[in-house]
Amino acid sequence: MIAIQTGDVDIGALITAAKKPGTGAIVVFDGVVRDDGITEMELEAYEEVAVKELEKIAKEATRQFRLLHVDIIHRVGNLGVGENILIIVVSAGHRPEAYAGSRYIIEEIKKGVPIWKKELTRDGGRWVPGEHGHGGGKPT
Amino acid sequence: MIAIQTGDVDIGALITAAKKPGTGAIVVFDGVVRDDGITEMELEAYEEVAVKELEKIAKEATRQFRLLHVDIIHRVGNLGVGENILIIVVSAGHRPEAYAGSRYIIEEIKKGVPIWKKELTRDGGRWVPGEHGHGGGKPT
Amino acid sequence: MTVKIRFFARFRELLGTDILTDVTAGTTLRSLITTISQRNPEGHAAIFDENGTFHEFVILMKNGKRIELGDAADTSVADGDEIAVFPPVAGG
Amino acid sequence: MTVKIRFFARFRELLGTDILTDVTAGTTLRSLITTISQRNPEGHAAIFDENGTFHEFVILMKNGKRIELGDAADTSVADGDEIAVFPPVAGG
Repeated sequence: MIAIQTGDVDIGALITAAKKPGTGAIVVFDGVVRDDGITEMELEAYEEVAVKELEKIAKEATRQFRLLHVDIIHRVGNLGVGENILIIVVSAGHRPEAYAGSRYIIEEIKKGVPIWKKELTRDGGRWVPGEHGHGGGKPT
Repeated sequence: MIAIQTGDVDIGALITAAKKPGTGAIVVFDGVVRDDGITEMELEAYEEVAVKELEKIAKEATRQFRLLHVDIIHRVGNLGVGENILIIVVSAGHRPEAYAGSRYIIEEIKKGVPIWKKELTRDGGRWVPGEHGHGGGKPT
Repeated sequence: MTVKIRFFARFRELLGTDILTDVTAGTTLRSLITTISQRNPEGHAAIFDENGTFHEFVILMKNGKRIELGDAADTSVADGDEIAVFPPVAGG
Repeated sequence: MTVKIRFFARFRELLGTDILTDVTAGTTLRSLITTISQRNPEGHAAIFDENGTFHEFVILMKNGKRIELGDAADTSVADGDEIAVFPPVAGG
């Protein structure tokens, strides 16, 4: 499942569904809203393009790390402290591929998927600067 | 929660409980019984020592990677294909620490915690050889 | 002919989004964005420097495909095109 | 005086586990394990080579603390001790 959505997901159910034949290791990454003195996080995506980019990343990760299953769910909208922002579930035969595949996916998302975050505070808000100078379809 | 037990756990609930103040990233490792032509996996532990070793590993991982929360649940007994063997949940402020801490814990478990696995097949069974020549309390 | 311009994040806050605008044949991506962004000086300044050159961090897409900033003056827009203009991404 | 010997995994299958045995003062870890393992030649062969030396992969513990194989002949056991003997670990 590759999705950009406002709602949360049941990670336990995703893990169960990720147990494809041959699975020996599952790695889940869950990015959550950190309480950096903020009241809320506002997330925005160029949805059609972002979904296509996530699909491309999932496909490339599957190929490179021989993954057996990939889920990427990125949430948008307003999220409170502690809420899930991004959930990545990957399964593989063995743990090195599962860890490496999971890490590859998050790094590629940070680099090139058109999603933005704004930290809302009592005094206003601040758009989180990207970790990479560029981005949007093409890693630089 | 550090435990060696026969029963399964609710990973979703563990993730929720792992969201300690300051958490920005949670990484879950779930090792499952792979369908390598086996009917079941039989797991055995030197329980008192294994729990102490797991506690030591969790403590060292927390220190080294500034983790905010660690769960390690290793199951024993007879497990079918696809069942969870080992669940590691770690939370950290940022993803590099979460991934590195999770990976550190699984590698240390493989090295030195007195737990053994036997693959049961229709023709009998085979004790899984350790990945490390030695082990049991002291990584070599 | 009509094109749609989508701004995101800070650019959206300053300039709005999903802006449908009529353009004449031969309009370039660069002139289109310049014109639209001039509706709000702060929006224009967010995207262009004082010489009217794109800030190097700005990202452009036409119909979901990346267009290099240097090509924007040579890229024409056509009826039904969707143009996206946004700052560096920060998902995850 | 009584000690408890715990074998694990393949050693357990061959020799049993949680074996309570009476020992005389001065009994060493090595002689204790040799004696107990001789109850089953296959069990003995799993732990010792043909010269009666521990296979290098064998792991010994006394009361939860690792004892190096080379020290087993100089380590005496005392009443209430728990001795563990096992093959390389394979958890995870």
